Amino acid sequence: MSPEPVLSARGLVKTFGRVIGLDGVDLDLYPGEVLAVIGDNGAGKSTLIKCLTGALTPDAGEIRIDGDEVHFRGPLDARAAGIETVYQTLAVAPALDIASNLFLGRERRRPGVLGSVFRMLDKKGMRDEAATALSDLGIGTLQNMAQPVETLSGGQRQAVSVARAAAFGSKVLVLDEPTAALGVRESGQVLRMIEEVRSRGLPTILISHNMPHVFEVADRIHIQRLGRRAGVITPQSHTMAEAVAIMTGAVTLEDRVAAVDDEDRTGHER
Amino acid sequence: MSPEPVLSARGLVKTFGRVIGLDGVDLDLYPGEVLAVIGDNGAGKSTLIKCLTGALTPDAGEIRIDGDEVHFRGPLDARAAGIETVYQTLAVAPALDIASNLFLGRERRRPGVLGSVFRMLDKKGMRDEAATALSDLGIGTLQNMAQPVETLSGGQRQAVSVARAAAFGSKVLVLDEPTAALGVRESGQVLRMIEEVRSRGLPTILISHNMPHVFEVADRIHIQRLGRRAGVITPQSHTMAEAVAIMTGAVTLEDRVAAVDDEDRTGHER
Amino acid sequence: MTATIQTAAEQFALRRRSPLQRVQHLLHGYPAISPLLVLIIAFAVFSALNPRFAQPASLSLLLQQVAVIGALAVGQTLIILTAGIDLSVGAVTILAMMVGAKLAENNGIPGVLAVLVAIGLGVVAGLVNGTLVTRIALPPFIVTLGTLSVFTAIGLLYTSGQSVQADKLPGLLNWTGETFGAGRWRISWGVVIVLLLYVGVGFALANTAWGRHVYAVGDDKEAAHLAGIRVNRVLISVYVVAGAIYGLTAWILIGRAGAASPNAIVDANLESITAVVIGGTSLFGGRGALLGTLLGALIVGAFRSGLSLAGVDDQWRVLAVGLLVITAVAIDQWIRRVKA
Amino acid sequence: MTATIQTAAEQFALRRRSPLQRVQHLLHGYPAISPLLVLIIAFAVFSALNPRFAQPASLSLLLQQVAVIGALAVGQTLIILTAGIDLSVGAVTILAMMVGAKLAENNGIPGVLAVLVAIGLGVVAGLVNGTLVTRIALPPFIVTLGTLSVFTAIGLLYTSGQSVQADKLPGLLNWTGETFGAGRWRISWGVVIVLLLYVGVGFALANTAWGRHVYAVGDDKEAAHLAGIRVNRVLISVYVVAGAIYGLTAWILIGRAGAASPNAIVDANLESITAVVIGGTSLFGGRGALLGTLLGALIVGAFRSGLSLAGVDDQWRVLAVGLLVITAVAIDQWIRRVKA
Amino acid sequence: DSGSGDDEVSVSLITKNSTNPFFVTMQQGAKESAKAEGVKLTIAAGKEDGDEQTQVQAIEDAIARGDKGILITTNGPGVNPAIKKAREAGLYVIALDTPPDPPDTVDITFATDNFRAGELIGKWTAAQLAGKPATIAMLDLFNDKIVSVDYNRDQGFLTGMGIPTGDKMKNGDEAKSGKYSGGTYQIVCNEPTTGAEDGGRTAMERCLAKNPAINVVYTINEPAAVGAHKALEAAGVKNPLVVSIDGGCDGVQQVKDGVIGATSQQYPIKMAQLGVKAIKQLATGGKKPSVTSGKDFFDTGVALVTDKAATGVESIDTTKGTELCWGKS
Ligand SMILES: Nc1ncnc2c1ncn2[C@@H]1O[C@H](COP(=O)(O)OP(=O)(O)OP(=O)(O)O)[C@@H](O)[C@H]1O
Ligand SMILES: Nc1ncnc2c1ncn2[C@@H]1O[C@H](COP(=O)(O)OP(=O)(O)OP(=O)(O)O)[C@@H](O)[C@H]1O
Ligand SMILES: [Mg+2]
Ligand SMILES: [Mg+2]
Repeated sequence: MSPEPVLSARGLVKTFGRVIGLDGVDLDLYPGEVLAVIGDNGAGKSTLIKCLTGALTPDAGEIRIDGDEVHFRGPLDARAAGIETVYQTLAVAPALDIASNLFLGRERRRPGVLGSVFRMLDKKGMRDEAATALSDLGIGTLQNMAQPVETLSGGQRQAVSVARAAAFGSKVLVLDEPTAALGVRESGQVLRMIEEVRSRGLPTILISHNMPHVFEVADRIHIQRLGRRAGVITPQSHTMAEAVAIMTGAVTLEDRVAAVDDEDRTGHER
Repeated sequence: MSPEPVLSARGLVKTFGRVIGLDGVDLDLYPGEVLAVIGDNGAGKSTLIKCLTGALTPDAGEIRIDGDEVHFRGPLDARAAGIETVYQTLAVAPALDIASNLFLGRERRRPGVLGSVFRMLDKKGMRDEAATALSDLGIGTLQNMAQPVETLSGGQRQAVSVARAAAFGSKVLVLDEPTAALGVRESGQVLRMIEEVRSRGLPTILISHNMPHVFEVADRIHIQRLGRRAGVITPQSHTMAEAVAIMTGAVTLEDRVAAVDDEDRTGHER
Repeated sequence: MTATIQTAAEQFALRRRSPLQRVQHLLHGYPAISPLLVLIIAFAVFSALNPRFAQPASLSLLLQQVAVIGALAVGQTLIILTAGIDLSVGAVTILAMMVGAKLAENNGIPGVLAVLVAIGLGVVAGLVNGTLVTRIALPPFIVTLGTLSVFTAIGLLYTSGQSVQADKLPGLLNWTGETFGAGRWRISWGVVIVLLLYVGVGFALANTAWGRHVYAVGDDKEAAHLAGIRVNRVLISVYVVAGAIYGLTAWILIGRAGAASPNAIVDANLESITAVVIGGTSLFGGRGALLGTLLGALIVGAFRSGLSLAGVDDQWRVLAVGLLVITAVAIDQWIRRVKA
Repeated sequence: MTATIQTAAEQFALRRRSPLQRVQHLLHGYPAISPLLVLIIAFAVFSALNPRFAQPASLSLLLQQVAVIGALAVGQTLIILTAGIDLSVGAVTILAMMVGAKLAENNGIPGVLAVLVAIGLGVVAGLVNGTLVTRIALPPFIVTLGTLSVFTAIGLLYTSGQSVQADKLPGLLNWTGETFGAGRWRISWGVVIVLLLYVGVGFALANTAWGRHVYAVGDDKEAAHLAGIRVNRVLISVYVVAGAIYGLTAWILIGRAGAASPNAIVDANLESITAVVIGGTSLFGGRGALLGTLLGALIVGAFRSGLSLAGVDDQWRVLAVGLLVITAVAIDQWIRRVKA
Repeated sequence: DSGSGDDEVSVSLITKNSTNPFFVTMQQGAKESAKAEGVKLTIAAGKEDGDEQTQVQAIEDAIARGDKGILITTNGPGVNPAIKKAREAGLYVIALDTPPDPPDTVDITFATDNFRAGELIGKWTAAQLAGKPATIAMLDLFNDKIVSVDYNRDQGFLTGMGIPTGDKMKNGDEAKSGKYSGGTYQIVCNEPTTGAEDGGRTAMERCLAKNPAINVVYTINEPAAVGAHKALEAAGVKNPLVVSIDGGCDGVQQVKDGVIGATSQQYPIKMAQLGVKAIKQLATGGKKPSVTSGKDFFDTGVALVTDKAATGVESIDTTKGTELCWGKS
């Protein structure tokens, strides 16, 4: 019942000048699970996953992958360790087209001498694959694959970012509000994608403000509040209303001791 | 039953090179109503409201306010006509602080000579009011009001933008996915705000992908599909599932003739 | 977060601070201090090398030497804050100066009128630049590169390269070069005007709606437009104000040089931009402050004249100034990059 | 949207097109055409003014005149694409050229070695610039402003301002200035090298992962970082490649000038940046193409030569070039701004 | 009393720029003679030709430093007020190379007359042409700046050719064709070179494009002449008369090699040495130097260097020219 966590963090602290982003946060991600992170705006969710994925360096605390401590010097290190992330800011290059963005940093080369000697990109191949990846997410309104990303609608842009992570995730998938700008159908598609990833045994961290979505796919829910972890619950142990109450500080987890039925698994609530 | 629309558009067309954004769209907004605009990603919702609020100039079609044709040369013209907009891209100046952004273009001056002769800004006054406006929206996590907007979390940033529109709307309020990045509590607050605005008699256009939100506050729902209006429904006439089906093209409005019970009001479905 | 609980973040904030980090942290709180610190270090070093450097007489001179570039850098700061760049600073200043001076020499117009003509020409030049930038939506680099040539050529054609000596000019035009004593200091009226310029424009940038709009436009033009700012009007106003400042600087330059000479300032472009950038204003617009520009101008001036007083030869001085500029900005960056 | 229905947008697309709009629309499809069009117009006008202009002999010379700035502009384009700017182009080129030439003159090193030394020095200079930009996170403007002074001073101190005449140099160093005939054209080897440079770097920018990364870094550095691009490595590679190109250009310059002289290419910074910007590359990074730079360099060269051949007087020419630069870019903007 | 802190006499040398070999040579000459005389020398320079502001600052720095005297090649009349201030502060100011306008701005000038230097090559050219029609290319210094060397040399050359000039301070306003002392002339072009090889080449190419029959090339200095020669060679133009000014050691060699027909030699090292000596003398109680009789400055001389002596124009050959080049003695 208690396998080794794939990714675990202890006592993460991150401050920005006088603003406190994270205030000693622990997190564990077990194999094959979907861990949702919820919390008010500014609760530190994005800061937390940025620290986990190398985009920020925490001021204090440690991060372990498969039990070994790691020190990411940048997102590339995390990616090399198999962590694929969709950031809330999307991290797309606005002037580049969709295919270039999807394959950014992992471009595919032509076969033969053209690729090995001249290092020529396989543009057509990448464009075709990008089209497939996007239509897999249900984005059917894209009329022109050579459009620069800056001319896309908000949701289309987000879809590009999600498709990138979905296509390349190898160990852990981290999604920071991946459906915020997506339509009903497209959101549904992303949730399907997450479930599909779980069925392949890959664990996912999902940040979302959409409680129905969270309760639909999450195995466990990490509640972030004012830079700290307010507790970890499951969709079975708590209702949406209770989750929101904890999130907003209306109740604390200790108030409802009985509910924390997976306490033994996560180990150390405060 | 059929008052003069506050804002109406006929046959709006907008193309971007070879990409078609709007393909002959009509829209009517009646006094005191909340009109939701829904549609898939890339359906042209943002393009539609950008045309209505002067951010884009339509290639063809006409826009009327209180029955008079208008030609906005920029967002300022629309604003002068009383239309206050929250754009999907938020339109905040990242390096400026929260108060400056809230009052951007409508700065408040000090009383007395300092204001009239030296045109000095009432910084403290603006900062205090900004703090009030944000806490009205339920954003309580802002620790430092002098933070530049670029250091805010995604949701906090959106809240600044919504607070700005809420504070200044005088005739029409246009909100493009105002709750996309907001937390549960903050979203609820925005919905309350919309209802409060309606109770003051001001009409609102609300774009959202969140069907429960839409069905909670909308009086009528404009469904946008592939750059055209697929139809107008009401929360009473159709269910969420039906709305989504129309949106995604699974059914067309004509398939369910009986449902369009406010046909006479909007006048001209196709 | 709360005062009572000792949070992990508070614990973190308390430990792990070397003395150096403490200094860095302190300075971070007051961004303007960091170029000031660089300036102070420079002063200390140079007066150690040659004690004359720190004497009021030398410092008075330093102020006068820096005044002209300092004034031009005010206009340049405004334009750079809007994410523009002005390569025509020098050309506009020279044109305004030469036309004003020639009119005074040949047509005998009074000094006040000559100054007004200079400022007026600056305004016209600014209007030309601003109109091209806004109406035709050309990049400021191209616009001012073009007008640099155009204004230079007009100036040369108008004056045939001839300068006008002070004695042929009305007294008022030379007044900016006159000095008054304050203790052992000798301050020129030109320096006073420049300082007033900094106070005035600095106030407008920091405390008026116009100032906010300048920052907003430079920060994100599209967002400013959507937020309902008249972007083009703001841009034109900036170019016009900058032009007026260049016209005013022409007057200061006459007093300083004791003549109106078409060769009076070379490199005004690069030097004014340098002052702005060393002062911490971003070339991408929207970030920076006028005080930084003043300090930036002083830093470069102090380096130049400090090395000269130390008897360093020209070529070595060029080398040293290059190194110092990099070092100065590196220190500044280090302070800005403080963590926690 | 669908082929069968005639939508409102399709109706719109069909009507309302004046012939002028049709041209604009056509050109919009091929962005590189627009500077090309400007160039063609310039050619038409100038050969109408003086038929000699369009003759192969004159055009061959034009290519040779543009070669050096054209080559430097390749490096400058790379750097500007990453949202940087290089003020040290000229200084690096001169330093590389003088050291290579002096070593050949005084120590008798063979020509190949001298060329390699020049390229090597360019690489070192690029490494210095790149390291300062990435490791200390200084703005490229400041870094290259500093190294401009440093490299210039080193060059002057090393050479004492003396030039090296062609006859004291190994033949290979002069080879770039030698020409071969192709019909009535006379092409120098230097021009060939420059064209190859455009082909090679243009290919790398458009067709390799490195090229994509250069664009991505210039477009949005933070996003590129988050997307897992080694931003610093890309930046350093760009400065190093640019440096190598400057070193290579030193060789071309020797052949062209017939001497290695520390006074050469005085305006290299402004002229190379001008070629890049006229070629349509954004100074804010991430947008542009190398082909545009080539056309930009040719446009400026054609203006200068064309006006000279048309017999326009010296100072009027300065004025005309200014106006033409603005006009050229205005036409380009007009084409880009096409609606529908 | 300035500089009382030490007994060492200190002097500033302020040149127009420090990239032109002419001024670099002058700086070296001054350094050597300062060492010999035991004078402390500080070298400064404008950033480029015409840069007055930097020179003004250098003068002010010299005053502040407590120098005894200043040697300056002024970039223009804009530095006159600063010179006046320096003299009021008790510094002895010597102008080198270029007499300031008006000449009494400084204590004394050690210079060659650029106009006269131009005149010499003009006369030589006219004599060489021996009545043939002259098709002339004028390769000047700048077109976006007006500086005195530029027009003095240019107008001097034309005067030497016997071509009537318009405004003596303006290049290119003379009649484009007419009669010179020997026959008819045509001026094809005035092109800027920035005084360097690459600029000289481009300028010459442009002139040749206008008229390939050019047979007289005036160049502002020898590097420009080298570039012009390259262009002429590439265009296959045979035996044009290329004339220049400076007489640097490279330049004399180029005369010997036939690249340049004749050049007017000037003596920057001599100027610098004389200047340093004069100030040292003055500071140690010696007497002031005086001007060459009949001139308002001390003429350090100018000599025409050519291996094709022309009757009626005094000249020295390249062997002698190499001995004297730039006034090394
Ligand atoms: N670079 C920064 N500089 C200063 N403060 C920052 C910075 N980044 C984040 N913060 C602050 O840290 C806190 C947490 O931000 P974070 O982005 O992690 O919130 P979040 O939980 O992701 O919120 P949201 O749901 O709105 O995205 C906020 O108060 C924010 O203002
Ligand atoms: N500036 C532009 N250039 C080119 N195409 C554009 C531009 N702006 C929008 N489009 C295209 O127009 C279509 C409609 O975009 P719009 O932003 O209106 O969609 P939306 O309905 O708001 O979608 P979302 O729900 O994702 O925000 C999209 O296909 C988009 O790619
Ligand atoms: Mg977030
Ligand atoms: Mg949208």
